[in-house]
Amino acid sequence: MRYLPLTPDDRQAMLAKIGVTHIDELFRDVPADALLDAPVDLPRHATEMEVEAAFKSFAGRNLPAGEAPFFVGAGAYRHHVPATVDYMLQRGEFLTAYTPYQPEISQGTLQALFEFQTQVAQIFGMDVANASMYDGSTAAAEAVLMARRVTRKNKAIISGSLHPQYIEVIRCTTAFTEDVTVVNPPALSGVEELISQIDDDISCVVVQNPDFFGNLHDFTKLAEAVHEKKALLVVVVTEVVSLGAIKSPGEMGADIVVGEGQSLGVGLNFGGPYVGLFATNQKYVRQMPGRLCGETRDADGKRGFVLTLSTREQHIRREKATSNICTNAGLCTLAFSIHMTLLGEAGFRKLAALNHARASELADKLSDIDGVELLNESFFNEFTLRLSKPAAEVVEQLVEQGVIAGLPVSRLYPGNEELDNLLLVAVTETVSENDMYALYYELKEALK
Amino acid sequence: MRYLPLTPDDRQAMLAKIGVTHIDELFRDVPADALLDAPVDLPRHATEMEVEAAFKSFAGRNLPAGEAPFFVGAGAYRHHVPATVDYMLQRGEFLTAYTPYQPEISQGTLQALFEFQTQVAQIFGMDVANASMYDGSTAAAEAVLMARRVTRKNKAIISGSLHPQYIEVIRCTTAFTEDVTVVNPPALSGVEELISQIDDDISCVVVQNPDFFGNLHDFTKLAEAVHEKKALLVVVVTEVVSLGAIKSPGEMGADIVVGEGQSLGVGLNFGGPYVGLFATNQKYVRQMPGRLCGETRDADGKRGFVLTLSTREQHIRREKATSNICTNAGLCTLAFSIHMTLLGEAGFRKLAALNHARASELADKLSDIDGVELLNESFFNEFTLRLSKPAAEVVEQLVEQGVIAGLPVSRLYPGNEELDNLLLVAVTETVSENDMYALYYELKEALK
Amino acid sequence: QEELLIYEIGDTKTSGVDLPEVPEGHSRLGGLARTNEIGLPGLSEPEAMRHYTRLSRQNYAIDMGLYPLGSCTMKHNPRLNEKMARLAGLADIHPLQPQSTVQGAFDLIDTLAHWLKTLTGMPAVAMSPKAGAHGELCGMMAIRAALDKRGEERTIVLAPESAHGTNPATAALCGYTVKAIPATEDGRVDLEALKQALGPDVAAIMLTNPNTCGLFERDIKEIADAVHAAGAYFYCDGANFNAIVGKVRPGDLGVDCMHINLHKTFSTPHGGGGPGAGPVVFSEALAPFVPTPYVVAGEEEYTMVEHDDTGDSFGRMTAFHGQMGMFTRALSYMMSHGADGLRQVAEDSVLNANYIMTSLKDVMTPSFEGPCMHEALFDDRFLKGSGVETLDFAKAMIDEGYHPMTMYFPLVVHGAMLIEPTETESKQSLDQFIGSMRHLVDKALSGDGDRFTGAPYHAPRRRLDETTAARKPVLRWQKPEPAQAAE
Amino acid sequence: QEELLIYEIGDTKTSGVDLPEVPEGHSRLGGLARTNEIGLPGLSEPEAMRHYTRLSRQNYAIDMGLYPLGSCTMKHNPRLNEKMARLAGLADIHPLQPQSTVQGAFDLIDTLAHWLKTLTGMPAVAMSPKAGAHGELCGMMAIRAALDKRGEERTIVLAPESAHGTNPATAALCGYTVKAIPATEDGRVDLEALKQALGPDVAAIMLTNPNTCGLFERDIKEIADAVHAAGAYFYCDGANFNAIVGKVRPGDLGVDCMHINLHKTFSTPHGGGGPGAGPVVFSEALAPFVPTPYVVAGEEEYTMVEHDDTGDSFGRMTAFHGQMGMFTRALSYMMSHGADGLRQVAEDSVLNANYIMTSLKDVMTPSFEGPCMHEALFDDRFLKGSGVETLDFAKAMIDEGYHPMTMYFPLVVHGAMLIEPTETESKQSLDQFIGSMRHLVDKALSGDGDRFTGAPYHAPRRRLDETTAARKPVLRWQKPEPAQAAE
Repeated sequence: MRYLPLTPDDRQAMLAKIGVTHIDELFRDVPADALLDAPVDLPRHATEMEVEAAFKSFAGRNLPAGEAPFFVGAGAYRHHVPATVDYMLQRGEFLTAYTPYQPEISQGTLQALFEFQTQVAQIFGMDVANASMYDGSTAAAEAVLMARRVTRKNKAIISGSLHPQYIEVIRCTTAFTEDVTVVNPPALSGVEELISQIDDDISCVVVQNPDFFGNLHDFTKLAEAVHEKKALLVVVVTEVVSLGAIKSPGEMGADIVVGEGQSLGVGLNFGGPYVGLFATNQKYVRQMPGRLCGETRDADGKRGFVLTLSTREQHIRREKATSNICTNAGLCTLAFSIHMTLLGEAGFRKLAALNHARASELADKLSDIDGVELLNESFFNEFTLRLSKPAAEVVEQLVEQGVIAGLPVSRLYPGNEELDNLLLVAVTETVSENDMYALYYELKEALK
Repeated sequence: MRYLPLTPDDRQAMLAKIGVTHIDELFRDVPADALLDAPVDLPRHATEMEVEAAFKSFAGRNLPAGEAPFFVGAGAYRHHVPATVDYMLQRGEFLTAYTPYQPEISQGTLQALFEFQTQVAQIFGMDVANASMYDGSTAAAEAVLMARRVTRKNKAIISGSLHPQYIEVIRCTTAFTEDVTVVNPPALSGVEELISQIDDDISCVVVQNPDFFGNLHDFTKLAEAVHEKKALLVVVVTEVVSLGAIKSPGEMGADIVVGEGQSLGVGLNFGGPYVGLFATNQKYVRQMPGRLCGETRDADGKRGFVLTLSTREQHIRREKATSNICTNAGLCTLAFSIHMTLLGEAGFRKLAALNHARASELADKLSDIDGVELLNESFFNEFTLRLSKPAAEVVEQLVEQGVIAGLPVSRLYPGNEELDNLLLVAVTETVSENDMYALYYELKEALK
Repeated sequence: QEELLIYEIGDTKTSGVDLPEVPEGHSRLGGLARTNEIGLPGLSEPEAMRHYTRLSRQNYAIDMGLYPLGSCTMKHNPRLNEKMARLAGLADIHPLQPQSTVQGAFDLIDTLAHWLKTLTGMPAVAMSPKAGAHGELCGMMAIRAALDKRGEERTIVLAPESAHGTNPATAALCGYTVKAIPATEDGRVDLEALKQALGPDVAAIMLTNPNTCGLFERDIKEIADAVHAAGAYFYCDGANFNAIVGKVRPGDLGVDCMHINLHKTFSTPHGGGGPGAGPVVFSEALAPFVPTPYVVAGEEEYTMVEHDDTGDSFGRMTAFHGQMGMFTRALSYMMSHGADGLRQVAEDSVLNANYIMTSLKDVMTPSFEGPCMHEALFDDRFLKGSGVETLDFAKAMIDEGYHPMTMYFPLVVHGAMLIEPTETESKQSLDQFIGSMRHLVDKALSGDGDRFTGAPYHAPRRRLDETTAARKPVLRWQKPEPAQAAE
Repeated sequence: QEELLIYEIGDTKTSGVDLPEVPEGHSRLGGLARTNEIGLPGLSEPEAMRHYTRLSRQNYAIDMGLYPLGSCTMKHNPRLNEKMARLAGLADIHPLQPQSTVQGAFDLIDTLAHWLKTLTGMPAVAMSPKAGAHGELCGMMAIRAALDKRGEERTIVLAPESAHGTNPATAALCGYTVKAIPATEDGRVDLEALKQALGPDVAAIMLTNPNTCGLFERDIKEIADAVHAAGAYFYCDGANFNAIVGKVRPGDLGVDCMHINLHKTFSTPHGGGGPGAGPVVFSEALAPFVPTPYVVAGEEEYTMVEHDDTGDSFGRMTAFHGQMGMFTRALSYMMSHGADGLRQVAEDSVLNANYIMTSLKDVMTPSFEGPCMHEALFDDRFLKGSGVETLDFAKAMIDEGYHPMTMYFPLVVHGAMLIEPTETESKQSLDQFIGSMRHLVDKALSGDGDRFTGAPYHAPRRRLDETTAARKPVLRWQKPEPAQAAE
């Protein structure tokens, strides 16, 4: 076994030193009838070649997004990641390090986290960000829990234009506590009357920008109304690249901003691992969940970084902790931060502009097709089309032509007939002119 | 430009500091009419995405060996390389380091070279090895030049079973000096009368094991005859994995052993970069070409390693140097050495046994086909078949069926009709039962 | 040379990425264009390469040496797994692309599920939890859903004092109150005390086995029986599964659910704190309540069920399907070891820990008698009178070239030092470590106190002021005041 | 902790590779089975990972900091190039597989050839040379072949005193005797002396331009004309092409052939000493003599010509087709920069060198007047009386966090220090370097001699005893004598 350094001789010598003759004497506390006397019924160990063959077989039965005109978004976006990012992630010093609880020998991870926190706070227009959560959806649920802690109220109003799986996660996470979550129906038009729902009992309002259907919103007025009731405005961002083009939630008055950071550095990965972004304002820092890295000095007076404010966390505070979370998305924060550092503000803005321009171009083109109606007044890099046929059928039809046309909204809203003809189309910088033409042509054919 | 850190502002500030106003003032020594005033006629800079698209297009028009039943060897062999090897090669500390002329900050490269030299010497059964040459063929030419220096004689006898491209390289390298190279005709049978050709004028005899046609040889008697005439026996090994199974050239009395190390760690790479192995006995060390790493101590008495015996080399000795070489195959030596270290003697022997067993199995299977004759009495992992049709035609026919059947010997011996029907077939551990069956079936069909 | 922050190196105009020119077109941003400067610094690619390379070199990592962090299972991370995870057919697929185009991915998930179920002897598994603590939450939510379906309102969860902090935190998220069960002298759950604590208000017990003292709970089956008899469920914290994988199936012990940290037992990289993955295996009793989504193998193809029609599923824990990238790595690790190799993993991890325990027990003070499982627990009695604390001792290990062991956990012994070598350490490596530890004990007891209280001396940083960091938190870079900047 | 040798860690039984079982079968080894132990140590994968990771951390590298090695062009190595070189369709193809199955590879080689020809303004290129020195050999062999065809026996090659050592070594391999041409006061070839040296026995001149003093040969065209008038050829050593790429085409200067170090100008990684690649461009006069093999673009497909039918080719320099892996990386680099970016490369590399020269000329002693090209040459006059030698000064740079510059080359100035920053250094990085150098000069002149003569102090090793290493060479590990081993 290539990964197990002990030789049979080593094992004998070590057992002798310990003073036993057989390894099972060390398992003496296991009930005798529960100690297996043979390997379980699974294949024996495999060579590298065999493992590679197996995984090439798994991989070979999937269609990579990069090998087709590809337009699915809906909370996970295919962006180009510079080769430098992945090289750096693979360095053993980052890849195989533990959580930086021993700061003297973890400054690499810690300084990168400090930079990450600053970047996230800036992108969101907020004071501070944590060192990341599992992903955007769980971060959204944590935001609702945090709003309850801050406001000591337990009713959350959830926009109907929030990503439906995010809604499910919030519902699930708060199901067994005293929270009340009011979830609005999907707001296709981009207009949703939230202000009128705000009352003295609410802890927060949760909205998304760009919303699930791609519409853009200015939440400034909503924020004012929420604050009037001493509640918090939680803004969710599932496409962080949008913030290179549009006003930040912080500028609109958000109190908590959470997001999915997958777009930068991380890749698609069939849904995970991703990286949850979480930012808030200074006054709420001690109610924030998750890890935090802070600046300090060492015994020689040199600047250094440490994990801090851990009295909020489960390993110290146990059942009173701000969350049960005890990891972050460490390596994904690094991917995010390196990609962001390579882009810089200029590159980030250009990337966003490029996404928007491509999406605009495609939206115009597709709108020309008979049987296609663009629902969005505004959008960033994703928009919703109403087709003259059920979108799920059209998507399956286009798969046969090698085009992945987008997400039929019905997949996430089964049983809602009103939504059956809606197709959500995302366009990033990785989409070429040829890809767009392929979609245009095939969609036109399919709707004939 | 992502690779150029200077900003326009930086450039202005720096020009000012230097005291010029335009960059071309720094090019003032260039004849005015030779200084281009615009970029040359080539495309402008490209994004990562564009470069990736271009290379995917190049790559997409080739058939990777791993995607077909594949049986070409002839001096380059497809072996499986553990993932650890490539990870380590990519570490910036190895990848982006220079030649270790400053040993205090190059111990990583140097110790790895010292270990490499020892491994190569052991594999070949020789006293010492250098830190590598460009590849096996140039190493073979350097061996002939070295034999001339050692013996002060200039006539080399080259076996007709030496890889034909190696013969060409030796001929070319010695074309303009006073060397005489006697090249024998190809010895298909595996029997070649070399001893009778040895006279007092020869500097060396150059042979290969396993030879180009796959035959194995015991050179013990040849070595004795060569030594009697105060000449050197040079043994070439193009498949280093064979030495996990067969007696080393050192054990047979070789004076210089050179080889192609590509089989371990390096991969196919369409012919390069590869790694030339070069070993000899202690007494000839100062006539050896190429870099050498040696053990020593630092000012604190700690063991350390340095490049040594550089008085043999061109940067010191100029036209009297042992060679004009001033690089080695640095990173490829590391790949070779890591792969060898992972294998260890047990793994190396098992790998060799596996190659031999697979090749035996296939040789038996193919011999059953009407119109196929196995020429080899002995072989390691490669053998020669005489087909009932020209091999080049058969190979092209099998390409259509997705099988890369081996090398038609005629490709390297054009115009030698006697060889037109010969097919050289290599089998390594990467060849599966299915691959072998595919070749068997398609070859049988083609020869019907 | 100290490494500056990106904010001190780069500026907002520099970029290390080339992008195509942006075509003209009218904006659809609805008047929401971002106009103010964000302040994000860019670095050219060479600068970025140096910055992060230099930062990385300030980290300790498994690739550099022994990482004896008890409870964390810091084992070798094979690069084969990284290579597999980067195959385009696995890395470059979207969670919501048509199911017909990701059948291989579903097969992979289903295969991993089969391995996990077989190794644990449990009939069901939830794949989506994102990390160990998320898996705990998943398990406890299933328990709560099952009890709710039974119409029972139980309010208490039992957990031993030595439990991981995530256990009570998780129970609280499910609306439960945690009650501690005491331990016996020999570091195990007090069965009698447990039986007394059980009652109609108890929803579940949360138990780590092997426990956080590195010991196997001998009475595990009696505990399970008693819990079940009281109508409660048995949640097992699988953090220490590495000690028994392939040797003992939790399903045979009466466990109802258990999370599995793929980043511990199955070697997905820790990555400086994540991402992890925490699939949860379930007994028949809890299987109906698993969260969405899950893969179902049909006759001809796989289906990812994203909406539960039974009404029993307690819901969705995360968008999309879970940590696919970690699934790939874990399955690659598992297939590489096979049933035989995984069994050897458990044996060697236990052997290595006992070898350390035996080799140090004459100079350090093991907290409990008898063989340990895959980690060796010591307390600070051996330091008594030396003036050296557990923390100092651990920091001095840094100067010897090691990462410190886990300190002050579990809380049940004084000045705890929990050492887990894992099975991927060679005997040579263990002997060197033992030698270093014995050397340090010798120095501690011979009055060489400065070596400890000032440690580390040979690290990228000396000891850091964590108190000030927490009192006056500086959690992000701030642009220096203009006055300063002008200086 | 010092890192042991693999021979001191592993043993011949351990393996870090799993292989399938070997099927039974009769041996065809002709009685030559290897029976004696070879002595090759194996390491398990975790041990190997640590060994090489730790070794790597004892190296300096471009990724870690400025590498001011004159004449070596240590620039940033983009990882995009590494990624491209690993595409299966480029890395996993065999040099002798059917030509119909490698058309993309031929296209790549042909494309790279086009870029090289366009950038140099030369009509032909030989791709197969394996490194710079191999390229020199290629060029000189073509010259010899051309002269042989003309039936002329010329025996002398001219080269300036400042030439790289490879130049005379190469000339010798082609059967030529080297004669040195003196330099003028300002560091260039003495045109008058050259003209006098030219005659019917001169085969060629070998000239580096920009030359090894970092200067452009002003009289280059007159030199070329004189050489050609004498019936000889002009070989240009392209080692310093980085200074002029995209700005000056050697073909416009009268050059007959020039090698190009892909690992210098076009950024293929140095890899601790190789592999390099050294394609050679040729004038019309020499084009017929290029070595085999070469790619020919046909109407429908590419052909790799492996056997020359004209009889003019001087032969084959290497088995197979050259350094394909380096071609991929170099072309990826070139396409990334484009015609515009490559021009900027030359400008920035020259700008950076002159910035260093200007910023240090008041404290160090530049050897020549006027602007330099991409490297700044200093001599040791500024150290006069300080007791500090060039070597000491260079070693002290290690303690400042830098790789030393090139020392004692070129030989034409005393105690030479040749600094080449390359274009991939930022101004911030240069300023820091300049600051460190000024600081060192200050220390050297203020009598802080120990800092230099004992340097380096802060490196994995102190200064190593190279004399003993050469006198009693220990070039491999040897098994310790049994007596010692038994101790």
